[in-house]
Amino acid sequence: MSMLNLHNSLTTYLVLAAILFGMGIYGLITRRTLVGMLIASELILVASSINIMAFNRFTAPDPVIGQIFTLFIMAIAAAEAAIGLSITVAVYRNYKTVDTEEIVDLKG
Amino acid sequence: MDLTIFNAVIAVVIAIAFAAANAAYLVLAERRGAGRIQRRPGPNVNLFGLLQPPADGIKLMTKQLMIPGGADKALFMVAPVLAMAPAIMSFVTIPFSNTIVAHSMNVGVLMIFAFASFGGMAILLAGWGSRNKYGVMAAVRAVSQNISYEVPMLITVITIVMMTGTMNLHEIASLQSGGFWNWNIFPVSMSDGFMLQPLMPISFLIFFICSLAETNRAPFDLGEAESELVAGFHTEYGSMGFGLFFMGEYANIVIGASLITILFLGGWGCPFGLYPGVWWFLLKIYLLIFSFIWIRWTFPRTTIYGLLNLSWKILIPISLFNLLLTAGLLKVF
Amino acid sequence: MGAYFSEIFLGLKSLAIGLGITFKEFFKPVVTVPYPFETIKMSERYRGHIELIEDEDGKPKCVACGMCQRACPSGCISLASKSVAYEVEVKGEMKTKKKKVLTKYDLNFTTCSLCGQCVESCGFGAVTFSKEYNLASFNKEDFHFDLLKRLEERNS
Amino acid sequence: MNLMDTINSMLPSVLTADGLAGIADEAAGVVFLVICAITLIGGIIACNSERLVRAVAGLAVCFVGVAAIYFFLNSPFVAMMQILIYVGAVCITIAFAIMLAAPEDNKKHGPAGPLSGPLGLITAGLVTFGMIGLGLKTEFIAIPKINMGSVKLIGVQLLTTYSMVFELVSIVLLIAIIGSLVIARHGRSK
Amino acid sequence: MIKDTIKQAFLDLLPDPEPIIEEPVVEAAANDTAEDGKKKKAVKKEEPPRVNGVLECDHAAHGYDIDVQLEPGELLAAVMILDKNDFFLESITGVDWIKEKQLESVYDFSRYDFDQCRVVIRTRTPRDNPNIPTISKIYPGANWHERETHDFFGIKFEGHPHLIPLLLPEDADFHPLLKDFKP
Amino acid sequence: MSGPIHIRSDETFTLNVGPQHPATHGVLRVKMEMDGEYIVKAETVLGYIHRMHELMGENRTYPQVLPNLSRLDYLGAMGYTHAHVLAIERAASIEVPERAEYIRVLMVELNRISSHLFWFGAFVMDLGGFTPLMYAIEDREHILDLMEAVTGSRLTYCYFRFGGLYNDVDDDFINATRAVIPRLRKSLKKYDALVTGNIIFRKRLEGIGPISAEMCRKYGATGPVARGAGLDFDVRKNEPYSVYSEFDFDIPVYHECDSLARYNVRMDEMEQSLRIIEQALDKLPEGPIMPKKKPKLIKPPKGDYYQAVETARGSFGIRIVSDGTKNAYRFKLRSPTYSNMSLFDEACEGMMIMDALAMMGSLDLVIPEIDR
Repeated sequence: MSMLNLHNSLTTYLVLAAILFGMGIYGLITRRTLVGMLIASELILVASSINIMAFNRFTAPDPVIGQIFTLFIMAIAAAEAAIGLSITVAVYRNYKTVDTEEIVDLKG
Repeated sequence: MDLTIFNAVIAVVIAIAFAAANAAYLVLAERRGAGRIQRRPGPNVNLFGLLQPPADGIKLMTKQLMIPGGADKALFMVAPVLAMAPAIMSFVTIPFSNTIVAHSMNVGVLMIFAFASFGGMAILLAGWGSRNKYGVMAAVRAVSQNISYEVPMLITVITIVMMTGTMNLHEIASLQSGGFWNWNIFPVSMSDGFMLQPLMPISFLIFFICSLAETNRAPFDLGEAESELVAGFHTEYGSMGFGLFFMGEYANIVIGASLITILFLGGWGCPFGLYPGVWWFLLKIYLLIFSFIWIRWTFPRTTIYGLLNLSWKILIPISLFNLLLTAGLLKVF
Repeated sequence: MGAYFSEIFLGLKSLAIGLGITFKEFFKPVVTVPYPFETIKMSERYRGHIELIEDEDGKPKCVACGMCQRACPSGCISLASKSVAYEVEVKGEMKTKKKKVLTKYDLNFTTCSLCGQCVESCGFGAVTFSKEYNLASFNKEDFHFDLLKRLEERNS
Repeated sequence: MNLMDTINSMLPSVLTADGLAGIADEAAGVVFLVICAITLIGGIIACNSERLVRAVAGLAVCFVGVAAIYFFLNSPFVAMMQILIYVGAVCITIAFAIMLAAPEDNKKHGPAGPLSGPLGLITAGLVTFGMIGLGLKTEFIAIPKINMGSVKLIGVQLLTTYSMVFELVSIVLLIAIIGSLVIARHGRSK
Repeated sequence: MIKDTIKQAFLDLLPDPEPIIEEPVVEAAANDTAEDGKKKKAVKKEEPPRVNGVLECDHAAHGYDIDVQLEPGELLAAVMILDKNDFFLESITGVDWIKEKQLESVYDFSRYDFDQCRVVIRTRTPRDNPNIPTISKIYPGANWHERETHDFFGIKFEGHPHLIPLLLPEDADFHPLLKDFKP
Repeated sequence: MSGPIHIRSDETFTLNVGPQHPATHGVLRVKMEMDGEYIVKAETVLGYIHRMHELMGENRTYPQVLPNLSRLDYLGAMGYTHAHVLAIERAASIEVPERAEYIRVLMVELNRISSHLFWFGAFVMDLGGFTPLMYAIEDREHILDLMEAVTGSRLTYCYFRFGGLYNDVDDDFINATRAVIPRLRKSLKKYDALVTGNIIFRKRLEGIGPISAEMCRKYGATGPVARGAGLDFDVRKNEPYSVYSEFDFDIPVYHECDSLARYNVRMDEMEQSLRIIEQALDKLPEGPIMPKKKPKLIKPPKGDYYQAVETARGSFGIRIVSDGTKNAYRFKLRSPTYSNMSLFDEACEGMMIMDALAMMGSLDLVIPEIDR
């Protein structure tokens, strides 16, 4: 398979999604702020969305289902972002930091 | 649709050229219009001021790009491009006439909104990246304004989509061909059968107000409120960085006017059903742009809370009711 | 609820009135003067910088008494004179008399506040206001006027 | 809508309608590679940048790339929603939160601790390679399509077959709005 | 008439009613009618500094109605009287009496009423140690006026919350309106 | 949008509004402690164009100071020179011919209108509307033409003299002034429709920047600021000077205490000034414009003299402490905007920045006059 025909193969998308997922995991582990972790988790969600869309395109009989599923993921991600960020802001208000380690320290 | 790479490149180049030319000469038109309203001639030296925009462009391009100390250089440089690029991309799906359209998309309306929402990101990055308190305040204002006006705008667009049954801009415009009585703004009829929609003028008004706000035009130009926030999010930008923001702003105005024309005013159709063509489209958008300029030079600026109140307390409830009633009327007729 | 809608309605109406006013102004003639191409004539009493007045011979009327110098609040006038002996016929015989002749009359226009105290204080009507207002320069020295030279230039 | 239309609809970029052959297809491949690169670079900036605002900018770039990938995957509607929701809403919300919660940006927000970097790298690498291996090894069986997956069908199915889920999602969104308001409300009380 | 009320209040306030001797009044009256010839005499004569007390002045001649001179210690009480009677603070300024080695601080008060009454309060301090209590607690508007007076004369207003140069540069240590100021 | 706001001090940042800022109309600096868009604390920093006019007044003879006074407030210069000549006339007991008094009043009122017109334009520009400024400038230009024809200068007049005027007005001026009055009335109606009725404008000013009567008194605010707070105070009426007692005019007073009230006061004041001008033109007596007997050298007798006048911005006072020489011993200028501005620090606490700047505009600041 030539490099230029990659976009017609399912595996390409799966690999891409896997790499994004890995980045998300890496970010989630290494980030020390709540906002940074949230960014990383958005990456993970996007990676799974790509997976779903790829299967939807290449294997599923009804290509509507995958799209609907992705739309739901988006809605949930938006809700998650809103809630996560409001928690972040609330944490910052109370502890004056969003650094996860410092928050743990403050709790004793 | 035979779009080869060559065609595509030409389409993009034409879009950029169109945006740039529009930006340059709309500045001139704005200054002339403002001058006339204020009873002075405006720039009128050298061919009625026609050489003013190239002179401005050369001035902007030859200036040194200053990056303020402590600014986030990468974001500072990227933000103007981010402001300009989506505006140009949006031209791709706008049908100027039955044949002149770079690419007719099934989700054309959505695409324009998607790219418009990208503009908010650019403003935010510009304000934050230049590390200027005025810039940050203006960016926060401009973005909250963009977000809150996207909502009534999208809700209003849904009424159009319900009526026409498509999100393709080309199809929406085609459906209104024939004469002004077929236009979406007028309630009486559509080309495919009789239809009574007395609420469409309200939709038009809401959409018009929202597009003023979305393009950061006065009286909603809080992002660059020069009497409070100096120049808002582009306080620190000089030379071509400023030029790109400027071009992006005017490209957005053209897109806003085009969208209103296509959605409500029959696109390229002649008001009387004769000789449809791109000139009608251009005439309509420039009339709309004139009204933008006219409004800008007439009204004072709103406050940020007045603006948000207008959106959340007036426009969104009314547009929601409008949506419900329109849906009901669609069922009835 | 009624107030809500009436506010919307009245607001829209007031906006429409404003738009009508600016639209009317749009078609009125311009009121400005394209300045460098066209200049306006200043009124008779316009107070520009000062200028010396000549007598019938083309010489300055000024007798170098220095009143203007003393009256000036900003000290922007500096003049110098020398005594010149001249002969005059008094009762049929020639007499030599001394007379102060103006040799220098400089106006430092950078500090002048155009108050007119010098013109008012002059008992001989030797200084007046010019009508000049097109004064702009990149060079500060251009505003140190040598009024005597200007007078000569005017005469020649 | 078939694949060709989809590829056609992928920005003005590149393609002829008779698409899959010749120069046009190669061009699509090039564009795809560019888009993949953009997505991955965006992702790297997002998870690795020291300044959070840059991370958000990277995230936005990554999302735009993902939207373009959705074009290749035959669903322009989802691609547009991706930009509209992720870039237009989520990224901006995160950027707002950064401005609200981390005003001192001289403080770096990079990786925590000396060990967490390698540790995270190892974990992420293991997960990634495992998944890539799984993806490469498995044989996926393609079942013939029964429809084109157009926007109209999405709408119809959303309001018929999946109406329950649709309602639930709207309830979740409502709860999220109320919840975030309640959590973040305390502050400036007027 | 507010004028009489205020005058009476000041007369009550100032502990020593003696200062209302006729001499200053005569001097003021002499000023009113002063002609060119008389003025020379007035200049020649070395007048003693004014004694503390209340003067009623001719508004047409001086522009104010009541002129009070008092000790710095009595200032706050006097200002409180004016505050009670709805006066507003017009300005505060200083005068440098270098011959008498004194700094005078002058307070102008006026009323929004049609019952017009301008009151001048003046108080003198020695030039080498000028200390006057602040009235910015009673009239917050005095804040700037006192800072300005401090700028120009170096009068220290005790208790002033923020006595740093207002009109002069922040690091100014000179007082330009003192008569011995050399730029 | 006002009311008590609980703000934590650790979330604030400092915003420097000025010295170069479009809303400050000059070089004024306000250090604002901000919490988001809200102002927690403000501190005004003055003195960027301080020129020590008071010291100049002590070093120069009385006539020499005269041009300085019009440099205080470049928009309403006439009123300031009026205060000076009145003070010296009071001190040196100079009689002024009646014609001169009338012409003075005429000029001062014309200047008041031109000042208010410019303020109107600049104020609306502060709120983001640029066009009214141009209309206002055009109308103001007609007044400036009138004044130039008489005084010889357009902005910083030096027209009044001790005891009279520099030169007389002629019939052309009187006719031209009569022609300008209906024109201005028409313009005022236009502004009313274009700006005052505008919903955006009203929404921006109603209830914004409240300054109560008590606050005015504590800070010594005068002029339209005080009249917008319901205080019936105008030096022209309360303490009539010159020939103001012979004119029939009203003091516009509004009780709302907000920015709109101050705006309305000034707009109404223009109308009242037009009335005064009409009456002055009708009553203008014939006669000389300078007194017959005037001392050659002005040497006021020893003593204190205070003269207050109502300028376009409020009560302006000059205190002259004379020691009998040709220079003043102490030359104190009490500028109205100085007092009006001093309440800004307190009044803007808890306001949003755009409201605070709207309020700053409604105070009608002229910075050279604050700094002197």
